[in-house]
Amino acid sequence: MDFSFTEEQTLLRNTVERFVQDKYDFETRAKIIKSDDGWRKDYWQQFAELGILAAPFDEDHGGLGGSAIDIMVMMEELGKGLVVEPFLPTVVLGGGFLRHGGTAAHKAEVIPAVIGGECVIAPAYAEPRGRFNLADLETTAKKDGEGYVLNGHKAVALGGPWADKFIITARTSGGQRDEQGVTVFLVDKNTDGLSTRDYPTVDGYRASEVMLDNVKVSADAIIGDVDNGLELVERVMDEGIAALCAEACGVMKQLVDKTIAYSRERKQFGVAIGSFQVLQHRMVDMYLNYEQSVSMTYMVNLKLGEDATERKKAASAAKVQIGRAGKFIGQNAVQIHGGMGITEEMDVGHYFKRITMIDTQFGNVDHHMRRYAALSE
Amino acid sequence: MDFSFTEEQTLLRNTVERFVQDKYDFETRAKIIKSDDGWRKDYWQQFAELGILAAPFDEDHGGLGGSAIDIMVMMEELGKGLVVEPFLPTVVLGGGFLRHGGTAAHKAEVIPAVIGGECVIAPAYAEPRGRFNLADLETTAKKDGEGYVLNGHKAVALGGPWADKFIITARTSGGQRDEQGVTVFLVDKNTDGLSTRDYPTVDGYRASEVMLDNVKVSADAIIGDVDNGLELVERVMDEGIAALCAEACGVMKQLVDKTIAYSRERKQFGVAIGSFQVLQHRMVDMYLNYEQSVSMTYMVNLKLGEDATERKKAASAAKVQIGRAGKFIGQNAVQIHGGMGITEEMDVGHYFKRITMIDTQFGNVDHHMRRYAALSE
Amino acid sequence: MDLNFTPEDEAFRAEVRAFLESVPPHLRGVSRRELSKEGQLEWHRMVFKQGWVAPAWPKEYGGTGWTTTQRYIWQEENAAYEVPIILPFGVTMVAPVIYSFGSEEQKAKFLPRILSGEDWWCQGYSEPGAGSDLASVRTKAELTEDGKHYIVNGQKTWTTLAQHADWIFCLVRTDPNAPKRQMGISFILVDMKTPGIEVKPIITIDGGHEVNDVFFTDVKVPVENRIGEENMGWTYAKVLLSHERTGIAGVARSKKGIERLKEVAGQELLDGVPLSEDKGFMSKVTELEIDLTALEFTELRTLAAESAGKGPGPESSVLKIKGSEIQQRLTELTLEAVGHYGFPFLGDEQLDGWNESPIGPDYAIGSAPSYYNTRKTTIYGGSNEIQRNIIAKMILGL
Amino acid sequence: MDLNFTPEDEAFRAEVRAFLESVPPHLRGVSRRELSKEGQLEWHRMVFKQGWVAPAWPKEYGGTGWTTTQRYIWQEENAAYEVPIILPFGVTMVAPVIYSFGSEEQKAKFLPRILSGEDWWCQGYSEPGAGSDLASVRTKAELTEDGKHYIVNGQKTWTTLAQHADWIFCLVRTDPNAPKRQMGISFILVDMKTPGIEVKPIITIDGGHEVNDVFFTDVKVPVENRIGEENMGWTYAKVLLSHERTGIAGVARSKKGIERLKEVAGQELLDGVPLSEDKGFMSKVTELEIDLTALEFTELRTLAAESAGKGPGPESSVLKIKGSEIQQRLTELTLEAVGHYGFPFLGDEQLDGWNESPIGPDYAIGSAPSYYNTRKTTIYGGSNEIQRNIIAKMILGL
Repeated sequence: MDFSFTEEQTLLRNTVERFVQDKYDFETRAKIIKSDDGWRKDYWQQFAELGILAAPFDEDHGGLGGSAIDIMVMMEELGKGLVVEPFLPTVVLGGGFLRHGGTAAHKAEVIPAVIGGECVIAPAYAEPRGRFNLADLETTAKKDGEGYVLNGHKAVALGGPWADKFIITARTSGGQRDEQGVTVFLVDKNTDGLSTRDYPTVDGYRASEVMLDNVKVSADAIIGDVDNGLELVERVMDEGIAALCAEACGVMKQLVDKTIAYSRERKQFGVAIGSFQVLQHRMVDMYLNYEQSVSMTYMVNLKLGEDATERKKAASAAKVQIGRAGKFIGQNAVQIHGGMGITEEMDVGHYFKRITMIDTQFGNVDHHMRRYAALSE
Repeated sequence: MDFSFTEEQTLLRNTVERFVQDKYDFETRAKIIKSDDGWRKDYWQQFAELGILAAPFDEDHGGLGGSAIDIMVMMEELGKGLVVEPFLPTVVLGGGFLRHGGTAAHKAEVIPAVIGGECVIAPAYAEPRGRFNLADLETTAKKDGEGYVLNGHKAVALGGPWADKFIITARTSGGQRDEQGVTVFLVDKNTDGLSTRDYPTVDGYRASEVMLDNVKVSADAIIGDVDNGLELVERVMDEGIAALCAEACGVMKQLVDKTIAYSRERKQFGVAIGSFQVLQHRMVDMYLNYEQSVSMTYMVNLKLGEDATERKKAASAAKVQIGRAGKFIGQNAVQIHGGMGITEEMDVGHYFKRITMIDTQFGNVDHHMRRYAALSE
Repeated sequence: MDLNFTPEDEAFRAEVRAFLESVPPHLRGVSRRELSKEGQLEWHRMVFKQGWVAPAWPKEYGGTGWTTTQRYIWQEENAAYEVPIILPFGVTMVAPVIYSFGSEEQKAKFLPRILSGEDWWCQGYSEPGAGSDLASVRTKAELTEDGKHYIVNGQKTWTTLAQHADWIFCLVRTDPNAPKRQMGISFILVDMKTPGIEVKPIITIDGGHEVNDVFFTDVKVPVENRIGEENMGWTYAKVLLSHERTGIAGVARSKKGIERLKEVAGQELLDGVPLSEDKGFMSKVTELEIDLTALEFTELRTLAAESAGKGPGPESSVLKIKGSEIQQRLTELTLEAVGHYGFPFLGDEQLDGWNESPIGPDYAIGSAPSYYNTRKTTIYGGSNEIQRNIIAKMILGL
Repeated sequence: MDLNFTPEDEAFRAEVRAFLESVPPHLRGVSRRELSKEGQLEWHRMVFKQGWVAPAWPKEYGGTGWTTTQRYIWQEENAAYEVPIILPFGVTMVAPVIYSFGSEEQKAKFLPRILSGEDWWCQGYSEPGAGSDLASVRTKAELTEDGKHYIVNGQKTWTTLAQHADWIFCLVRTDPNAPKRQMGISFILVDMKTPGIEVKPIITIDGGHEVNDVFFTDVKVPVENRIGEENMGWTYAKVLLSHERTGIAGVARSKKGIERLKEVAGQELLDGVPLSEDKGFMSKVTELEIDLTALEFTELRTLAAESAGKGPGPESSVLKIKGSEIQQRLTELTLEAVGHYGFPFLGDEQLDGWNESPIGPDYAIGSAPSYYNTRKTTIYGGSNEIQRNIIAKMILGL
């Protein structure tokens, strides 16, 4: 057992940390999320130059061959800055699909484009009536000669407006919620019949509804095996959860630190509010929740390589911890900031908005409690 | 709407309150629960003389014709004294069965005996494998000529060691958990084939396991209708819940008051611990929990006369409130008392022990959450 | 003790319902954020015409003289019909101060216009950096040499709907040298059209504009607009703070909220089955419903004590704490219910002039902003921590 | 960063298991309350013979020199085999004070007897009315005129298993005029057979006798039994208080406890179906299990930091708080699981010489007393409120 970071990991952390400090202060971010585009494409290019986008990929494809722990340290720092550029959808999820299920051609063509910052990927796995069940698909992909025809409506694809390609889950066979019959497709955004409705999200990101109206794709678009895609989806989503937990740790760290700092400065009834024992103990509980979340984030990232049941249990347990801790920390950070906590002008409210939505992303506490319990039976 | 007490109710309250103050101080109770008998039969006789045992019965049978509110005020005061004498099993439950389901003969013979303090009744409705489901009965009553033969094992009949008569629920037809087929019997303790194992309970009462080995009873023993007893049992148990909630309010009132008083006296680091804001807010939350419990106790007692669904929902909602509040108040009363809270010598631990077991009695929070939800569908 | 309504009560309920049936659809089922100034005023005037704007006022000033039960029925039916609320700033906040401590001229001038809705009031209590510590008033009011006016300088903040207001009531410091902070404060009424007043919006994290900063620069206020004696303002303000418990807990509205939540849960699907059939989610709803039932009876007990002649007191803190916690939980569970469609944020575009179909189901719109917005309920009106301090001191004697 | 065990670790685990397999059944699966003095000593001597009594001690005094991972494995396997614990009073409480601050004579005299189990130690810290305020020591120790002895007078309380003890370590006040309460305290070791010592049982609400009052009346203690310098006892005591984090969280035991709880839930029936299939109940178990997993990794992180050379510090408060809360929740859920059979109370009769069959199922016996007893875990060793004060001050800098 070893809980220390390698030199390379510390270096990666510092790179991202410095970028956030230098180029992603609160005012800059406020401008970014209000801009028409909603992101800074030039920053994305800088990510590419800094090698951030290359971290998890094999050296064969131009990557750095990094581990889950490398992703973890970067996500934590991105979380601290509430960075909206689509590292999680593109590199972690998109990259995960390509790495675990992509054909040689995908790997040779798409991975270098991702690493170079020339290809943004948005996975579109959710559906309007599917909630958090990854197999609950109304979207269909019907065999059509050598290719497939996709029809359906994918919901809330984060990063969608900036995407060059979507990863789309669709049903190629079986009943609506069958485990068997799920297939994963990599589809260019400009494919005929694919349209999006783009919108901002409550936590400062952009997302899309993706409408598929007789979208024709060739068999080359398939990632992984036909009909057997669910395990791939679950694996990549668990990797996404592990990364999201790290982002959440970054967000929570800021909420805890900023609240402590605020409570030391802010005076009421003539004394700093941080001197009130009730608030002190509340902040201690915030800190405990944060520490327990860091522990679970290490845990899930260390267990991503274990067998599927262990990995799924680890991911669900970590997501439950993060969901509960995030709620407690977010709510109390706002409460202790008082009125200032709910103004758009102050940063703490934005961390609160993000930590709130992290609970929904990839399935909320209830969903993962159920998943964990089912896996324990 | 009216939330005031009648003069008679105030009088009843004062009677019980004075009895507890004068004759049921902590040392006296400690002796009672350690004694061989585990209760004071002479006190029971005094209850009879004070008219306490007569409260809910019709004037025709020598009662006072009191309402649920009358029982409520008395139970609250009995709770404040942690009185172990079997008012709830005998007068509320036993009395309830007799009043709502007894034959003319039961009413004419048994009710006056109860009122006179000559007859203690212990309802034996629970079973070892039935948990809180009142219809889940393995005990059988088989038709045998004009009478019935009872076989089975009834669990944890509170007040059993002191009982002259048991009220026993048994299955006369149907499957093990069918609603139909439950019949209620009033059985003398000294009936052939009935034996008990008596024991103390963790909260200072006495209870019995009741073994029925070919116990022959006549048809006169039946309370209510053959096979249709479940509604009667549910009604009486809901009345029991309403009374138990009032007892719980008495117990919680003591826990809250004693904790506040202790926190004012007890010094640590040179100041009264009641001056620490964290403990102040904890005690405020204890108080809020208590007030909400009083509200629910009024609610359920006022709704006992409504139709069955409303009554059941009221009883379950109140029991949930009391269970949750009791846990919070009990745990924190002990915590704030520190080491003193867990010594047998100090009263607060005994209130804690009782409030803990009140959650189990008549079904715990989970059970009543489920019952409430099922009734709301 | 009983829960029965008298035949008179039932007749009253029928009368209330008849009135509420006449409320036009565009005023029903809309949140305060969605309601325009005009809509708010239209509703106020309807209730005024009916004579029911101010149930708690003494009859001589336009109160209804209702019993506690009648007030309870009015609240309950209002929530059931999902009509707007009557804004509290005039009717329940400043009016009791005016009729309790104001001069005859002030009563005659202001009370009828509050009743009729002619004047829209806002509250000038909070100041930047003061939070729940209201006695730390720094906005200054200095008498002119002729003694006829105050010159007011300073800043108020968190002023709800100041952008629509005709008048603001303010705590101002008239004696900076008073030995205690609570002394030397006066209570004044200020016409929002007076030169030197500037209102600046504060945008909250739900994206809404409900609260404002209000700046005072050499604002000239006639001395006649002071309530009661100079430097005694804190005494009057305190009365206001514990006034009017009815409705503070929001029980009737939260009941309706739970109904709505159940409807949402009935439409969301979990593995193809309505979320309302999921025991895990519904047990949280049940828990909330039971909490709310307890609060309802706590409120009824409080109202009963009040109508038995016990004045408003620290019990209102109990209602405030539990009521706000329940409101927060309600929006939290609603956000949880809508799943992924908590994400889309369309600001005000979906409210006005948005011609396309919404993103996701109708009921999901604004669920995250509502949750964000409801955080304020445990902060404003004296944070819940302050309320617990009050209970510890005033009720528990700690 | 990885979770791998080295081949050496796996070999060590095999060795530990081989040893634990040899533990006789009467020592396994028994709670401390059920374990007799003889049983406790039998276990201690077994571990001593193996050389594993004191993993945390420096090797020169008899420590094992284990790595952090080995200590983790030892804890984990101990819990899995449900063997008793090594009582902490000698090995983890007084011994570090002796080897850190004691004289060579003291080390030579006491440490081997602690290791071998020849001396049973108890702790004389708490005093009546002091609670977690340990510096408020009132037990007096006055030097005799010849300077060879202290005469000790006073009372200690909550002294665990003092009824079996051979020695007690005490904080006593040697300078009543010291300017600060923490000064003027000395740390002394007292032979329990000295005349003037009286041990009186305290019965707790679970009906058990585990703690005691210890009275000192003119108890004569040789000056050689003082640790370090006179009046410096508080310094030594503080070190003891934050020492030895391994196991403070009780992770391995709580894991076993959750297994047991699941077994109970598998046997209890709800409407004829095992309680372990009830989603409502099991979601509480799942929640607890997830909490415990988080705590396990927090402990591992703390141990890793410790073995990287960071000394024991306020992080132990984190482990204490979460560990005790989880232990309480465990007994709470167990009591909930057993339903009606939480009621029967048979005191010690069911433990010794009770010949009849128990009331209710075996696993239900003592479930309420365990719940009652576990309340102490958030009170003793510095209440959880004190731990939160420590974190607020030492970690958060508030």
